[in-house]
Amino acid sequence: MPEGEVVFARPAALEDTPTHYCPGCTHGIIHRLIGEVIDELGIREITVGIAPVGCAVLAYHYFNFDTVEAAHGRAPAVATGIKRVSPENVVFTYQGDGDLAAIGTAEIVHAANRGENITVVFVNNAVFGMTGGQMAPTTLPGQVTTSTPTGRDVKVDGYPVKVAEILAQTTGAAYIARRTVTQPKYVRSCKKAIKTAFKTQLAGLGFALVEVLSTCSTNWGMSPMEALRWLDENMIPYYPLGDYKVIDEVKALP
Amino acid sequence: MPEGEVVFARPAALEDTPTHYCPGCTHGIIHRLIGEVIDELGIREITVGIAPVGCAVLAYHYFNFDTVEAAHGRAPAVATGIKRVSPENVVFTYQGDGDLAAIGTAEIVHAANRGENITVVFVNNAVFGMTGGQMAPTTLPGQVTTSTPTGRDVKVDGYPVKVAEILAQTTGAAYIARRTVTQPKYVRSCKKAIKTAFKTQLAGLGFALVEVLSTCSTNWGMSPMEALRWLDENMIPYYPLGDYKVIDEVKALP
Amino acid sequence: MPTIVIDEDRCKGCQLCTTVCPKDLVTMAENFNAKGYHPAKLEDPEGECTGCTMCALMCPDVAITVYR
Amino acid sequence: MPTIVIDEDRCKGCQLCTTVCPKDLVTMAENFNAKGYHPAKLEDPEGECTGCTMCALMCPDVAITVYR
Amino acid sequence: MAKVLMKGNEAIAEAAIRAGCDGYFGYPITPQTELLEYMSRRMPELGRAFVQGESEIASINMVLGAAAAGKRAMTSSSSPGVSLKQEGISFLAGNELPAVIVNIMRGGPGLGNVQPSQSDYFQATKGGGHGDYFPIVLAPSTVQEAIDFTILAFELADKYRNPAMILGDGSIGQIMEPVELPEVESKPPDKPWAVTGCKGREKNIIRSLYLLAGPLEARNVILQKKYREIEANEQRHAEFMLEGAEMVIVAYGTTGRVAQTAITRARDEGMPVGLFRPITLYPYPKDAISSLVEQARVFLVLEMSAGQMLEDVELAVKGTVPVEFQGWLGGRVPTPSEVTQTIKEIRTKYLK
Amino acid sequence: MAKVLMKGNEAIAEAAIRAGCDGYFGYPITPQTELLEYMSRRMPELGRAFVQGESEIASINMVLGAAAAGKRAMTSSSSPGVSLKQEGISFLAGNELPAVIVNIMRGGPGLGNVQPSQSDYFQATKGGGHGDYFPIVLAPSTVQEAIDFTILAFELADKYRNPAMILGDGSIGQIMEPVELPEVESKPPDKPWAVTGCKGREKNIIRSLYLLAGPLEARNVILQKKYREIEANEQRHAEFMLEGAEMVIVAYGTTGRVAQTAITRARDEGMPVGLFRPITLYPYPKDAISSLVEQARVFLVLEMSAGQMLEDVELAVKGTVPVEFQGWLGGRVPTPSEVTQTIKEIRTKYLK
Amino acid sequence: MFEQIIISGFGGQGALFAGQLLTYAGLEEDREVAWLPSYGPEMRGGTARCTVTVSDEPIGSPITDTPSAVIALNPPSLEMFEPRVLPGGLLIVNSSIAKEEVKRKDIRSLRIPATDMARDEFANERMANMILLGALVSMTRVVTLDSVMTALQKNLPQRRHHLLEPNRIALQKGWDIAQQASKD
Amino acid sequence: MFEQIIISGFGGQGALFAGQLLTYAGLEEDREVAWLPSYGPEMRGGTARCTVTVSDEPIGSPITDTPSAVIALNPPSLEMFEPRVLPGGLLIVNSSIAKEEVKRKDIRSLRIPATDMARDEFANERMANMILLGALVSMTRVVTLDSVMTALQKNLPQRRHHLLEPNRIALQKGWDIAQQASKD
Ligand SMILES: Cc1ncc(C[n+]2csc(CCOP(=O)(O)OP(=O)(O)O)c2C)c(N)n1
Ligand SMILES: Cc1ncc(C[n+]2csc(CCOP(=O)(O)OP(=O)(O)O)c2C)c(N)n1
Ligand code: SF4
Ligand code: SF4
Ligand code: SF4
Ligand code: SF4
Ligand code: SF4
Ligand code: SF4
Ligand SMILES: [Mg+2]
Ligand SMILES: [Mg+2]
Repeated sequence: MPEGEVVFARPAALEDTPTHYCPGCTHGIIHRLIGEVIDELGIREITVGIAPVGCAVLAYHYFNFDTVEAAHGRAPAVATGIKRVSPENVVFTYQGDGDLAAIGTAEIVHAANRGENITVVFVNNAVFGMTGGQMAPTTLPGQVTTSTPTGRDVKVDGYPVKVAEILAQTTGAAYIARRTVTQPKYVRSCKKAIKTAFKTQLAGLGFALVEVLSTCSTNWGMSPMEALRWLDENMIPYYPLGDYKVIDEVKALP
Repeated sequence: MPEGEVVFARPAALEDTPTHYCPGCTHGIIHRLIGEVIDELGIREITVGIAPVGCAVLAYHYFNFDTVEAAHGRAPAVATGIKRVSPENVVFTYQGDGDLAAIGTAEIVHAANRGENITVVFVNNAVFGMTGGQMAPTTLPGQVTTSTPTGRDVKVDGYPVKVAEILAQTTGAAYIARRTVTQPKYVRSCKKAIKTAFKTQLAGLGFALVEVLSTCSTNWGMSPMEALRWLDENMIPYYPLGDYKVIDEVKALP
Repeated sequence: MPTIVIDEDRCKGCQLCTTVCPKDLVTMAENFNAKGYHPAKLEDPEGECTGCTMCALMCPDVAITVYR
Repeated sequence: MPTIVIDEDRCKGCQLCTTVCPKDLVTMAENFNAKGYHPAKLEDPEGECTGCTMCALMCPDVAITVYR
Repeated sequence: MAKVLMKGNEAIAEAAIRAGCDGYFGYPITPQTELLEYMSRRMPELGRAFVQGESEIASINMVLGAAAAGKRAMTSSSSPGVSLKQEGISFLAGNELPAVIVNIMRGGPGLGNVQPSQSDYFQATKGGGHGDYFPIVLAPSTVQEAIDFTILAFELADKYRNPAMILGDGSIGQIMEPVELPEVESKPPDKPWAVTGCKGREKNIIRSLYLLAGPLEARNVILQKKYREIEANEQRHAEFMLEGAEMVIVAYGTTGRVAQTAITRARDEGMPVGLFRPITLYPYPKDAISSLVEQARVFLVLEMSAGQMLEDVELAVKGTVPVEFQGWLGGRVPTPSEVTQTIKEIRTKYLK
Repeated sequence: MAKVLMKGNEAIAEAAIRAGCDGYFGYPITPQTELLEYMSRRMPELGRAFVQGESEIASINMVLGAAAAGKRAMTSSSSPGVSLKQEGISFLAGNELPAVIVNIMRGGPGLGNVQPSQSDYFQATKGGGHGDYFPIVLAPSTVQEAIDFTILAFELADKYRNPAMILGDGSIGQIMEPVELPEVESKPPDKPWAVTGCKGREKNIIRSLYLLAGPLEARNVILQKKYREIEANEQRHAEFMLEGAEMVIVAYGTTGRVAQTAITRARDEGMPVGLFRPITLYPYPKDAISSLVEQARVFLVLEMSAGQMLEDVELAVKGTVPVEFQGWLGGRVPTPSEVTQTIKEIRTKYLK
Repeated sequence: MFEQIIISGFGGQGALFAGQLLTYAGLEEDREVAWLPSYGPEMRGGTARCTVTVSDEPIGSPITDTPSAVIALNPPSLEMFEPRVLPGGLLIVNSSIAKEEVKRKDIRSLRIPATDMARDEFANERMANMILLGALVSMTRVVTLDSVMTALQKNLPQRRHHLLEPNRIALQKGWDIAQQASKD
Repeated sequence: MFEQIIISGFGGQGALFAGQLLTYAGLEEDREVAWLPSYGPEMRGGTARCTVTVSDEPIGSPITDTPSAVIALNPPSLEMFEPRVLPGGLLIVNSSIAKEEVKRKDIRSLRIPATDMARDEFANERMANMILLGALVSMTRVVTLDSVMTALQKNLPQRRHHLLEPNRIALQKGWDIAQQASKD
């Protein structure tokens, strides 16, 4: 082992278990950021995570704290149930774009609208990863997927859903932001946003969501490096990074 | 029978059947407007209506054209199924706020987002009328209902959902407007909006929705006249009347 | 001469037609109709009705026919 | 002296760590690891690594530990 | 204690509160809505959780969350709404989470009507959701039983870590009857498996996913063992005038009480007829029915359905004695006279 | 015609297309997704409707719309997704709308896994939704049957104005086998009840709401009459080596084909065993089973479940002959050797 | 005894309260009782209705198609329930609003202009239900008037206690009218 | 005959295609065949795997826990399937990547550095699957090499026909190596 101080290592909130994710899948980075934030806030022992149905379905193997697996799309309802009977716990959901923006549309809209005091990490990779790369609500116009073999035709298949923009319209939302993890600077900014989203809950300020643009090199049919670039060049223009709603109390958070 | 020309009478698209609605329920006015618009556009024989689950569940008795009754909240999906296999038909849904904005959230958001070429008449009376006056997603802050006995507490029960505003965010929507029918001038304007919404479909321009603020004197615990006034004074400020999205092609409609 | 006809048995006595008449010609009858409601009635001895349709526009039960 | 340690058997050979190193110290090895991937490796004969954590930030598999 | 008049729906709500229900999550639907309305008033007063979910699906998944957190949780609905909860109920069973679900049945299929019905028996007892599981199902026939069984449902759910269902018909929900409200002693057991934050222990995971066939098989073996245990321990039924009965009427819920009136009249006329009224629909009280085969010369199954529980009776009777059936469809509640009429016909056919 | 290799899921899709499916509406779920993917490619090419719904619930209700419009419509999913469709299926049945639903079953309950399973039998055949209704249920055991039964499902659905279901397991969906693709002759019947615009006729209404008990009862009487007719006309099964079989194995789908291998081996060893393979699970081929009671000294039911079809066999056999059961849980597919082993044990127990 | 009584009118006419009062009165007499309101879509159009069962044996179905007695507070109720009353049963009609004559001859009936009387004598149209209930109790003897009075005392919400006396008088009034009519 | 063969590797190594080819070859010979891919979460981590059944009787279960032969294209596949091969069965390992020795003594096994050979001899690592398949066919005789060649001809997509010849050579190469090994 080298000398010197360890300045970067696995956070305690993350198990030392290899993930089942494909090489280069940025789900892994996002998991790590959550782990780091939970460590830094010292809330590992009071946190309850909700794993989605999607590639992150096994997240409970990787997170080192209590976890519940929700049915596809229902994580916000499960989180609501927990938080309402156990407000002393920190409750967050981790959801993909199929999970959150297709089948789970009603649940996320109403959790936001109720101002449910939970945190949502929303991983937008523009496809249904787990089931093999079908069109997601967030698939880009023209994007080829296994269920849009000639590319998403917005006139027939609908338009990519802008989750952050729509949820920012709900009165109950306290903090809504969009980030990505394709470059170190983005990773840092994403972590900060996730931290703010957890702090929002800790301060009892209501619903917080961070949409994270993520890659799926396997289903995009690219190398992991190409996938990063494709995301930067194609997804960010359509899904601009930034803060979509930050209520004053969140701005004032230390 | 008096002499002179009949300048106002039951439209042919409306059956000569007494409705089951409570005295003064503005569902009746909205039904009539739809009938008038369908008559004026001459589309009675190609129209298929979708009745919701809600007080308007029996709408198929009153409309004089083909109708399907949908499960609670699913009218937009049923309409999608019909329109996709029979694009030559004019397809519209008639839905209450419980139906459309609670259980049917996912269906309406995605129908709008797909730019489904259908018309939606959305009757917002700020309660679940049919089941006896429980809180709807659109219930106003502080409003007493049978499931918010001390008034809707936005911190616990969530905020009133602004459907027109949220759906206007979807790219697929062509025409989104909010109207009411509490005064003759509003009735006229509402009819115009409904007509525009049908014309939008006839021109193949995509999803059109008119939100109509409506009364429920029975469940609001008021006389019909008081209900009209309560709506004007309380609902309109929260749900401003107006056009929320009108794409250029709709503006250009004759 | 413009006037309106109220289908008394269709009327549910909701009064929505009454306040909108610019000439104040529509009021509620004392009697009950077959359904047990006090129906609306036109009182227009002077023939003031202009057939403006205001009252009919507000009727949820399409109980009013307007002639002009 | 700042450096990094790559857990070779944890590495999935995705290359995400390679392009972000300001000193270009991380490359892919020729050999296969136990999983059958070419793992990433640090080539830092001059001790240029600043421990800036850029590489580690990008690693989806937390295969990189940084020392400073 | 003095009796008070209470509506079935409200009585169930009050009973749940007394059983220590920590969270109620529901969505309005006739003829069940008063239960939700009662909860909306009382739960916040007691500092407990009440949420009117955006749908039945959201509600059952909120229940799942609250149950996972180790709390006593409940939802209620009626037929179409309960169909929507089937995925969630399967998840509760797969996750081994205790929770109480109330179905105040109405006429079906489809939108049907809001009149009393018993046509969700199959759905409730055979598992309307996917996979091999059974909710415990209790069928009250009076408002008093609705109270008692609601409390029992919470206890059994906790005991077996399994969802439990109150299966009532619209009449049970809407009727107002004199009842006594008990003080409840039972405390929920410790729930070391609950997700409450991992302070001072290993992390807990609540899940039903087992990727490989082997582990999921193992999991199912555990579940099946539990179901055999429930079947061995928890069969419950009530009897009425069974002594010397050569004709055994099998009926539950409101149909059971209608039958009771008819049987009283029939006995007055000297007909040897009695009532077997299942209380648990799962586990079905098949052992008791099987043993009645000695005495009964004919079984008559009565249901407000086209014949669903009928199959369970036939499975228990195994062809040894004829099983006759009369059903009422579409939300129609039988009258005692109709039942009396049938009793006479069956007697003519078999007991002469 | 030359045989081609086709995957079960894709074969069902192609068969539906040949049967004149006008609209497909679905949502991805393993192990069924290739069906949707195939449709996403082919339907638009043919100018027909393909929509990837936002959920299983939206999809089944889109099917309801397309069926109401008089078109042949279809959806497909797997266990948890099919649980979500139960309300919609009840509505289809209540509305008397023809449509085809495919369930490629996976391990349950809850999220379970994506391995082949048969544990949604109860849900499919007894009505997982609310109210008294039955979908017609067909169980293919090979890819060829998946093709043939899909076509049949469209025809039966139209004939009876009732939803029809293909109930396959993950293995049927995923396996690639040689098949022949038939040209389909059948045309959908006239549908004067469909909502197509009321030009030149009275308006049509598609609904399942009948507010009063009387009319809903009348409606249900019609439905029940139809179900009796289906039960009389449409029971289907296949037989294998039943001649002289004293042990009758009852198994469907993939379990049926595994049993077939085992039976061939057992017969080689001189054991008098044969296979009764139900093709329609509703209507259950109970008449044929009942008549086997003459010949069989024991029945052996095999399922990839804890014992669901078992009840239908017991109901048909009525206690006259012993009924044994072996089940595989959690997505485990039996091997022929396991079945052979069981055959031997049962023989020792009953046929010596 | 096994009586099933339907009380039906518009919302606001007090049909449900009258029914509950009858139910509580039955409870006072230690009988088996059940009260079942109309619910669901039936309620649209401003209808309010309930079925009260009072019996000596445990109550089977609390629902009936053939009530032994009916109070029809408005025209639709008269129209709906006249044909359904058990032969030999009782039909009491609020003739202020429901103007049609009772056509059936195989039942007992009584028409009382209860809304008019309530307006004239109590300056409160809402007292009509009590007048009609008093008459029903008199003509059926399903419970004693005393039990109804006791039930009223116990169950009238505190904030309505100023109405106790008028209610009592109205009940008595109905009773007397029915007594009188039976003598005619 | 009843053979169940698993071919397993990373995505991109051509496990699924090799399996399909074997299946088509079986079809050429009019045998009962079935091909079952791995699917679902199994596929994450870049795994690709299929089970091929070739049989003389109708195929019962197309799934197996105990294959009669396995081609392991990468280390995880070797680790997963070595214990599962039927006693007396066959295990073929791509030793370029999967470096571990085969430990079992009750099965036949063959290690071929197929990725290296493919890179060196065809300048195309993706040819490794064909080498290994050739060896498998040689050692099991589940189908003839001719049938595989015919199936290749018929089923290689048009746009890949330039790869027909190299594929053939690779298959032959594998066959030869196995022949040689069996002589050793
Ligand atoms: C009710 C139900 N429907 C469908 C599925 C199948 N399914 C599993 S994951 C998934 C989509 C996953 O996509 P996403 O949420 O975007 O997550 P990702 O895998 O891309 O991270 C689907 C449709 C399921 N398990 N349950
Ligand atoms: C699945 C399902 N859930 C609930 C219900 C009960 N239900 C009927 S109408 C209704 C709400 C109606 O409210 P809204 O849509 O606002 O219509 P309104 O009656 O106010 O016009 C509900 C919850 C149902 N029929 N089906
Ligand atoms: S399929 Fe896509 S989202 Fe899933 S693990 Fe692989 S790269 Fe990540
Ligand atoms: S309950 Fe309300 S919405 Fe329904 S008919 Fe009456 S007034 Fe109209
Ligand atoms: S038509 Fe106009 S003027 Fe005539 S009665 Fe009506 S509102 Fe009055
Ligand atoms: S608006 Fe119509 S229903 Fe209302 S009082 Fe006037 S005429 Fe009668
Ligand atoms: S820590 Fe920084 S300098 Fe060192 S190897 Fe990593 S990226 Fe390069
Ligand atoms: S980012 Fe991590 S997993 Fe990827 S190559 Fe570098 S060390 Fe390996
Ligand atoms: Mg995704
Ligand atoms: Mg409403």
